[in-house]
Parts: sequence; structure tokens; C-alpha cells
Amino acid sequence: MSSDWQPRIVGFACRWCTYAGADLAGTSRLEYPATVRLVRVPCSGRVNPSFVLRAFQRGADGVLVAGCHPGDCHYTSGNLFTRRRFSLVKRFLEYLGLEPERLRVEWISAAEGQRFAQVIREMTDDLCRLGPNRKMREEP
Amino acid sequence: MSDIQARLREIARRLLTEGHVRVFIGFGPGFEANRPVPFFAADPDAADRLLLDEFCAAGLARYVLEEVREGPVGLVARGCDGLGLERLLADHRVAREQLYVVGVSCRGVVDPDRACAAAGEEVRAARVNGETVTLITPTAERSFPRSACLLDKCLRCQDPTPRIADVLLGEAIPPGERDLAHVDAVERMPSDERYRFWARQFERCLRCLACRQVCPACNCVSCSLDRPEWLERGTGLAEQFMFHFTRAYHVAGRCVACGECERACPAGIPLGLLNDKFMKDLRDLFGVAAPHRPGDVEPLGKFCPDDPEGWHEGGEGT
Amino acid sequence: MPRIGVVVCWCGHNIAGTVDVTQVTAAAAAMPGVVYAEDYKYVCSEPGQDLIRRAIADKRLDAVVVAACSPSMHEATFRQAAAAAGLNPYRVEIANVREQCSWVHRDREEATVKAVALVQAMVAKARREEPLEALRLPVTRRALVIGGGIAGMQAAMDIADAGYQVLLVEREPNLGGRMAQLSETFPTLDCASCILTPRTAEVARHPRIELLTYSEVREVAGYVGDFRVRIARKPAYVDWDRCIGCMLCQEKCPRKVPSPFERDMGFKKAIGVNFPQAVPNRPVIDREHCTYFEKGKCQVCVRVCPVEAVDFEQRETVREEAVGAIVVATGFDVLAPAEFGEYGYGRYPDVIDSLAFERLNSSSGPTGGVIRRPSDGRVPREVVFIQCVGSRDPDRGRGYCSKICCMYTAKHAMLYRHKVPDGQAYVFYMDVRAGGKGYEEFVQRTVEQAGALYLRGRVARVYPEGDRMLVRGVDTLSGQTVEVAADLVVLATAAVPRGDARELAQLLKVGTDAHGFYNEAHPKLRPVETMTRGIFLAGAVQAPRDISETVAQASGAASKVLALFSQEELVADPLVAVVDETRCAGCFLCRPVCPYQAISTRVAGNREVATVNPGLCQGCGACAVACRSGAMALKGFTDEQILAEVEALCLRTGSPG
Amino acid sequence: MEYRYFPGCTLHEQARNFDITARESARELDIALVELDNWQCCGAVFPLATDALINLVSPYRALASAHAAGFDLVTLCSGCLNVLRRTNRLVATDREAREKLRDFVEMDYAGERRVYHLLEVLRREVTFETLRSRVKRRLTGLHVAPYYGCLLLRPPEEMEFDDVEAPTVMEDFLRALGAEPVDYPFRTECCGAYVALREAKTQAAAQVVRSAAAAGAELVVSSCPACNYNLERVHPTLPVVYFTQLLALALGRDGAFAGQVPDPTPLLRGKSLLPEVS
Repeated sequence: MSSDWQPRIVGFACRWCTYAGADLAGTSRLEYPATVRLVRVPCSGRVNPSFVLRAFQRGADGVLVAGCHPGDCHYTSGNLFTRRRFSLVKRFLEYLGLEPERLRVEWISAAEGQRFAQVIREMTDDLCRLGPNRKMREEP
Repeated sequence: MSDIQARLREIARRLLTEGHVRVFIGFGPGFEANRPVPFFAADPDAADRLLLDEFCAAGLARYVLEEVREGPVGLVARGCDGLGLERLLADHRVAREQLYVVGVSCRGVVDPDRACAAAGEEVRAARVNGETVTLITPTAERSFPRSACLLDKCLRCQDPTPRIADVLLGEAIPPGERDLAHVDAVERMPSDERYRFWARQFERCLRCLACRQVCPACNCVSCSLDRPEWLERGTGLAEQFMFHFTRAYHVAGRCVACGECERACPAGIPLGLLNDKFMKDLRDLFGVAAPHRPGDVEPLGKFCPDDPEGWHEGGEGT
Repeated sequence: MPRIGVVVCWCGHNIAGTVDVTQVTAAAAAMPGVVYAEDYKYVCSEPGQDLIRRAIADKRLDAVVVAACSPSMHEATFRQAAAAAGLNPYRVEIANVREQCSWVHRDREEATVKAVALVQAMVAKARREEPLEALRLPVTRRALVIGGGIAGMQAAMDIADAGYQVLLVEREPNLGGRMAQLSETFPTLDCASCILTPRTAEVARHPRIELLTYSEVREVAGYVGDFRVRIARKPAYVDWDRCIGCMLCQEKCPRKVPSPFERDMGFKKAIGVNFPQAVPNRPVIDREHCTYFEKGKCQVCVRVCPVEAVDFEQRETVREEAVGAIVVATGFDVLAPAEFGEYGYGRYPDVIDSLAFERLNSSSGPTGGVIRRPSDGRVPREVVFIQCVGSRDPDRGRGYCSKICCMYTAKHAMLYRHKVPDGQAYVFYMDVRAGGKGYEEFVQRTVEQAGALYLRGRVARVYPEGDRMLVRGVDTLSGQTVEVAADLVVLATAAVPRGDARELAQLLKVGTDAHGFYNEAHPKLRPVETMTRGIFLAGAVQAPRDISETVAQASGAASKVLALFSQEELVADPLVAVVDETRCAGCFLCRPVCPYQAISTRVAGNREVATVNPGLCQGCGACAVACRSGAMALKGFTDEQILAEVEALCLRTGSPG
Repeated sequence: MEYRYFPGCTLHEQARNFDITARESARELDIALVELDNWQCCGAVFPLATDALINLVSPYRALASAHAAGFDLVTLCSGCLNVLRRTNRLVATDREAREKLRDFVEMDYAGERRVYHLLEVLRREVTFETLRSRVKRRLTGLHVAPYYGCLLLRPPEEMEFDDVEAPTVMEDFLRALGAEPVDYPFRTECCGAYVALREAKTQAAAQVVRSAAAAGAELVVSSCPACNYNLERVHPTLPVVYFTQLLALALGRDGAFAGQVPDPTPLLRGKSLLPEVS
């Protein structure tokens, strides 16, 4: 691992809250590490858990799944299903040996640009400490 | 058992004679006396070849899916078969009126290999009592602990009697609470060790798909794991993880804990440990009392407004 | 392979200052499928848009990726530009390299690498895209209003006045709803029927309002612009077309029964109307209490009717109607206080609820407007009003505030004092909530001028002593237990949803809260809409509210209907879910996760499969994840597309040089 | 019908007449009340602090013993019922509490058994219909004020005994015996409970009796030794008896009224419900 190694984070962001929150971080010119790349989805309920595994397998060191706060879902209930699904999936991936820091599920509203930047900073720090993910890919 | 077997034959014969069912699924003789195989009686006379003993291992629920297309099906069902049928019914894959379920209570199935190893010689017959199993060999009749004789899937079974029988032969045994403590052992491993554990397990996977084929919850018409965008053909570790993660996730909240996947796996991968992890978390996080018994709506198809955020609960001791 | 064009925007210095747009353009040009890549200073400007239009035409592009600002800024702009050049607008994708790249990163190389990845992801997505057509739904310009109370009448009038047909369905034989039972209204004390009666008459004679009273909605199918509704008309056993409303039948009917309209304090006849000013002024036979229906003889009404309108053979009739929008204004009920044993309602006749007190006040009520207590007809000298009976009581399952009780109780105390000048009113309250124009002043007048004694605390028990009721409670301000001997006790019972509110909600596919009040689409921004497009709420069906709020909301709902009707056709986003029937197993795990109940059953060949109603689907994609076999796809966000994006974003291609 | 019977502390001492008449009546009605081996105090008060599990050890042990014997538990005292039933509910629903109690007491129990008040056994199992037919001496003309007190009914979501503000079980019971229940406002009011045992706060109890007398009652019945104690202490104008005493009387026994103050026997003799003194 070279000293200037930077982790790669794939983020799934619901278009109504988190994606808009990330845009707000931009309009507020809040600087955060260039480690994250967002996939825009209509709702966190659209995020298939297998998408997350695929990201890890294709080279992501961390994955963020983010949506509206419970109760604020544009589609009323999408994120409440997300909460159940990813409560199980995160624990399950950890059960398979993934480090807990590598997958984060967060509620970030359209007003929380600051928080979005903060989450990316925290994740980047955590992942820098952990180093590249090699699990669930090729090398055992 | 022989009395029940006689009654079973009689019922099957009647159902077939009167045309209530097109075929009756049960067990028939295999190549060896202690390895009976699934048997499909299609005419009244064939009913007399049905047998039911302590060696009948295979789950029968999944066979219904194919057979029912041609007409009504009768079958003998233990607790695990019953839950499998409930799964198919809950998933609208079969209709209740197409089934005639002859229920029997099951105290566990004897694993012939295990039993032979315990007895030291060929085991011809067995009796499963409460905590012990009596093995009958050509030379002796001795008792052994359950764990030395029964199939793994039966050791944790808490559903001896099917809930949906049209007729129940013998006495019903009340269900118990499913013990998921074996999951704890894996949870307690350090993260990296746990990863190596699973990587070693998955490396051995032949991708024969037996686990999928026997599973009453894997009852889709078309499986996403057959689609190239989801799973490539290779058996590299990435594909293995994708396969096993997806299989387990797709039965999360739907697995009936029949243990067939693990029994069918030629590589001996402990698939039940994956299914039971989801079950344990469903129980602990969302209070699903018996996640393996099908309910009105599957646990991932509903929510409570105040569900916990499982990712903050710390799924492990980190 | 589709031919893709990439246009990279500088956004002046905004993007180009941090991202090396030339490098991004060069990298894009090398991506598979990309046949055209260009950068431009301001792509959103007219020349920039022209660049896109020309590229589409010249390079025969199948899809365009614009690397620029957030899609929330200019996605619509670029889609319109593409459409103008003949490209399907849903084949334009935006790589957000400004808000999510150049504005938040400082290192030029890192930002450039990321920008390339974002473009790459969108190119990968665009490659797997299909042209989508916006759904165009025809509009039936005719509204259904369910409920003929003040809310329903207001909505119906507003819509009809704007020139559209309205079908107004009311379950009772007459218009008016709850308001018809009220005496005076707060805070002005103008009489309810003085406001209501002209309005009912107006509604009844409006040329564009078709009135269906004594009718109920039984089935609702279809979706916005094209609902199919089945409406049942209950048998009145009187031919209303023949009837001239002389009410001779009511006068002569020998059968007197307690009147629910009068809260059982007065009587009605087995044939007749609920109250004299009823509109339409047509009688119905109460089958349960009619002597003829009970014993097979009597027929007094038949004999006295001058036009032979009585028809014991009448049956329920059902009609199907097509409407484009629905306003739900079914109102509320008051909680049956029988579940409050401590107050003795039902056991002691002089413990009544507030609606009954309204009837005692009403000049057309059972006492002709004189306050008399039910047991012995005496004018009460002391009246205790108990507020929050069932409301704000989480232990009994209702934590919410019923909102209207503080005000109507103040009104009752005031009216009581007007009618019984030497009487004393006591009010047990938790808080006085008097938010509203002139409301607080009204309560103050009740206290100061009408001399009502407000006691802050709960009542523990009401029991008879002699011919009076003893009310034991606590005054929490003084900390003392208090006992008041009263002639009459009035319970301000909680406003609750109608008993069958949930059934109707299910027919309409509208969500309800834990109590059964209907859910609005957004509590602040979409207060009169529901999650089902084309269905709107007015009045207390949504939550307890008073008359002025109800009327305001009804007009709001009507304006939403009018906005809908003003469109040529309804355009719906095509980003909806669709089922691959060959792969669907028919397990219906998708159904419970759909918040719009857009998924239903369809028979395909010899089995049942799921099918999505595109008019109802809002494109959240929850079903696509619930589906294990991948038979459910969300257009514009398919599994293939998202996986391709993920793959592109994970690539570590090093420096894009 | 067999149950394990949990008398509770007072029933072998202060409230012996409660115990005796209950056993006699049960025998008449073919209810086997087998006293639980080795029982201890129920704990007297259900703790309000969620971590006060030590107070539940004793009721847990009673429940677990009944379970080990394979029978549901029956009690007569409202206080015991309150503690036992709420403990049972906690054990059934709170896994952590259950496991702690199990480890401490070293008896396996997970809330499988039910805890009944004898009135509930009469209502559910015997039924008041049957009881009516078994009555040998109808208590005709006896005006009785049923006194529920608080512990039998509250908290309603845990006790699930009857409508907390408008209960009917005692009235139905009395009607089955042929007596006439009297409606009065204070029948579900607290008697003063343990506060009254220590201090001279007898106002609550006095009001109950006054209210019953004003409504025309000749007798008050209760199901709780503490209630009886408090009511009797205020020198009431009416006799106060246990419901089982009337039950035993109606089933042809003597009701074990000896030594009670005020003495109910003159009233009962006056109604010809007890033989004249020989």
C-alpha cells in the first residue's frame, strides 16, 4: 500500500434527500475527500443488497447507503424497508467477515450538506486505517 | 412406525383409487435398506410400496412444485415438510386445494453413515426415543445419544409435527423455540478469522445448485442467479460470495429451517449457519418470534415505525 | 452498440477551475460507445444547447451524457434540447461534476479522476438505456365528491362553479353532515343552520352538481383521470321522483322511535326526514322500525300519500360512473363515551355528550332550544363540562388532541349562560387550546362575561347523589380534590374517524394513520393531496378540524381538482416499474412493499403474475428489490444500469492522461 | 379442574375464614385446590422499578413450582393475584428478566402457566350458569355491595380482569348466588391500602362503606384481606365479608362468620339465611 493510497467509496444516494444533501454540500463549497462517487437512485428502497456486495467485489473499499430520515421518505415507506433490509444485510456481511466500518447506512436529508461531508470524511479516515478491501474478491 | 405406515398406505391407496390425487409422494425402498428414496405412487397398487421409517431423509415439499402442475398431489409430511408446504402456499406457488397432506410427527431422521460409525457395523433399523436412539444391527441392539445418530438438520428441529395436515397419523408433538445459539460461535470469531472461515467454505462450492433445487423457499420460476448481470459463470471467490450471499439473502425471512440445503450440499458447506444468522437477527432486532414459520406477510415485506437501526446495534463484538 | 455523445461543461471557472475538462473530454472519447465528445464553456446557454442539438443530428446519437451541474439544475433543460433534436429525452444522462466534484474537491488531479469516473458511469448507464415514452393519460373532467357535509358541499360548489360536472355522494338521505346537528358556531355565535341552509339549497339546485344522497361508494377502480366508481343507492322505499315533499306520511306515521340525529333525546317517525330543513326534502322509511316491515301491516303512509310514492318493493340500485378526480370529505364521528365507565355515560341520563348538548341548544332540537336535562326536563342550574374525554389519553389509545373541543366547550358554556342567566358552568380542562382568529378572545369572554369556572384537572368519577350528579376531580392548580354537584354533565368526547373509514380508505387505496384518519401526501407541502394521485382530502376525514379550516381545505382540494382538469392530458413520468411476466413467479412479495397499491394480479397463461398499474406507480423501486427473480424492473433504474454504474465507479484506471 | 392453590400470607392467619370458605366451596364445586408445596410470600407489592428483579424471585418461584407440578395457579387475595399475574406476564415477555430469574432461582419457567383468581375460575371454568344451579341456599333479598378495590383491576392492560371503570364480575357472581348487587360509586376506589395499615388514614375506607350504605347495601363483599382489614377498621355500619363466605353460605355451609366485627350473622339470620341460634 503506497502512502498516498486513497480509498474508493461507492455511495447509493436517494435523489430526494441524500443526493440533494450532497448537492447542498457543493453549493456550500464544503470540501471533503474525493473518495466518494454517488449512484443516484430514486429511493434508498431501490438499493438491492447485492449492489453493495458487487461494489466491494469490483474494487470499492467502502460503501455508503443513504436516504431520507425515517418518516421523511418521499415514497412514505421506502426507507423503512431499507432500515429492515440493511439492518440484516450489514450484520450479515460482517458475519461473512467484512469490517463494520466498510458499510455505512445513513439518513442524510437535503438540508444536511454538512453532515454528508462529515460522513465522507469519517468514512475516508476509517478506510485509510483499514487499507484496501480484499475480502469477498479474489484473495482469501 | 409400522402401524402408521400401514395407515399411510391405506390412505394413499384410497386417495389414488378415488381419484382425489393424481400422485402420492412418499418414500420407497432405495438400493440399501437404510437409504430409502422419495417415491411417487401414481396408481393404487403402488401405494403398498410406500414406506416410512427412521431413515427417510429427503424433504418432500419441493417435489410438489413440479408434480402439482399435472393435478392434485398427496404427500406424507413431517414438521419440516409441512413448513416447506406452508412456504409454497404463502408464495402462491401451489394452491391448498391441490394438496392432500398426510401429517406425521417426526422425532428425527437417522443418518445411516453416522449411525454405522457409532454402531461399528451396518445398522438395519433404528428407534428414535426421547434423548437416545436405539440402533439395531445384525448382532446387537444398543442405544446412543441423538447427536451420534441423527442428521444435523434434525438435531436442531423444533417442529416435529406439520401445522397444515389434512389428517394427522399418530400424536402431535408441540413445537418448541428454535435454538440459534450455534450462530453465536461464528459471531464470536474475530472478523478476519470469520472471513477465512467462510472463504474456505465457499472455495469448496461446486456451484451444483443442489441447495437451490431442494429449497422450498427457492421456488422462483426464473432465478436471478442464472442471469449474467448478477452472476458470472466462474467459480472465483467473488462469484462464490455473490452466490452464497444472494442465496441466503433471498431466503432471509422466508427460510423454513428444513435443513435440506445443508443436507443436499455435496461439499458439506454449513449453509444453515447462513440462513440462521438472518433468522437470529430477525428475531433479535425485529421481534419476529419464529422467523422460520411462514406468517401473513414476510418480515422483510413489512416494518414497524420504530424498528431499530440494526447497524448501530453492533452485529459483532467489535 | 448505441452511439453516445458526451458534452463536458466548463461552467466557466466553476468546473474547469478544478477539473481538467480537456482531459475528461479526451477520456470520454475513448470510452466504449462514445462517438462524440466535446467540451464547452456554458452548455446550458443557448449556443451550448445548440451544440447538443447539432451533435445529435450530425453524429446520429442514440444517447447523450452531459457532464455538468446537478441534474436538479438542468436535467430538464438538456432533455428538452435533446427532444427538440428528435432524441428521446429519457436518453439524456447527467454526470454531476460540479456540486459533487469541482465544488467540493481541491486537488485538480483527484477531481479530474473522479469526473472521468462519473462520466464513465453515466456512459455505462446510457449504453443500457431504452427510449421511454412519457405516459399520457386522458382526463375525464368530472369529479366525485364523497360526503355532503360542509366540506363536500364547498368542494363541489367550487368545482362546479368553475364549469365542471360534479357527482356528490352522501350516505344520509340529506345534505348537511355534522354541521346540520350544530346549534351556533364559534367564535361568532352565528347559527349553524343560517349558514348551512342557503348552502344546501344552492348545492341542490346547481346545474352541474348531480346529487346522490342515501348512496354509498362501493368500488373504486382505475387511476387519476380515469377512475371507475360503483355507487349504490340504498332503498328509501319512497319514489323520490313522485314525492312532493308534503311530509303527510311523517305526520301520520304511528311509529315513534328515538332519533339518532337528536342523540336519542328526541323522537322521529319510522318514515320522514331527519330535520325540517332537510335537503332534499324527501322522506325515507326506517326499515328496522317500520311496523309494516316488522309485522306486514299498517301502511298508513301508503294511504295518506297523495301521489302514491311509497314503494315497499324498492331495491338497492348500483350505478357505475367515470370520474377524473375524487374528493373525500366523509367527516368524523364522536367517540361513544360508553367506554368511560368513570363518567357513567349510558348509566345516568344526565351525563350526555357535547353533540347532545348542541341538540339541546338548537331551536329545532328536542327541547326547542331550551336547555333541559334529559332525566326530568328540569333546567340545570349547574353544568359541568369535561374536556378531553378520550382525547390526549394515550392509555386509552388516543394520544391526539381533537382540536375543536376547547372551542365548542367555551361556546357551550357561553350559550348556557345566555339561556340560563343564573346558571353556573364549570369546565374541567387540561389546557385551553384556542389558536385561531378571535378564538382566544372568545374563551376570555366565556370566562369573564359568561362567568364559566375553569378548573384545570381531570375528573376521576361521576356518580349520582340524590337527583344531582357529583363530579369528583382534581384542580391541579390549587392541588385540591374538588367535588361539584351538577344537574347536568357534558362530555367533550374525542373526534374519531367514521366507523368504516378504513374500509373506504382501502377502496380508495389511500393510507390512514394509526387511528384511521386519512394520510395527506405531505404534511406541509401537499396537505390536501393523498399518495394516490387524483384523490384529495377535505375536512375532518384527515384530522379533527373546525368549520373554517374545513372550508379552506375543501377549497384547496377543489383547486387541486381544477388544476388537474385544466390539463389537456395528464403526463406521467415513464420511470415506473414493469413486470417481465415470463420470469415472474407470482409470489407477490412485491405487493406489501408498494406504498401505492399499484401492483395487482393478472392471469398470464395458466398462472397468476404481478402487474403494475403505471398510472398509480410513482417509481420508487422498492418492488424491484423485493423481487428475488429480477422479474420486476424499474425503468430508468434497472439492475443492469445500476450494476454498470457501480462497475464504472469502482474502476481504478489511474490517471486519466 | 385441578389447580395449585397459593393462599398467601394472610389466609393462614388473619383471613382464615377466607381460606376455609374458599376450600369448602371449591370442594362443593369439584374444583381441586391443592396447596402449593413450600410457598412463600408473593412479595406483596409488584415493584415499579424495572431492575428490581430481586422482589420477583419469590413469585417466580411460586409460578415455576406450579409449572413443575403441571398445573395453573389459583389465588384468592387481590394483592397476590396482582403480583403473581404481573410477574407471569413479565417473565413471558421480557427475555432478559426471564433469564436472570431463571439463573437465580435455578428453575426453568417462561410464563407457560396462567394465574387465576378464584372469581375467574368461577366465571370461566365453572360458569355462573352452573354455579346458579348448584346453589343450595339462595341469598334472596340480601343487598350486597361488591367492593373491587384497586389491585384486582389495575393496571388494566396487565390484569385483564374486567372493565377497569365498570366491572361486572362480582355483580354477576352475586346474582348467581341469588343476592342483589347494589350499584354505588366507590366500588373500584382504593381502600387506602398499606398506607392505612401504618397511619390513621381511614378516610378512603370510610367513604367506601358510607357510599355503599347510602346506596342501600346491607353487606359489603371483597376479595382482599387488606381491603377487609381497612374497611373493618373504620367501625363501619355494615358488615364486611369475603366473597367466598357468601359462596360457602349459598352452597349450604355456615360461612365461617364467627368473630367478625360488625357481626353479619344477625342480618343473615334476619333473612333466614342462617339457622336460629339453638
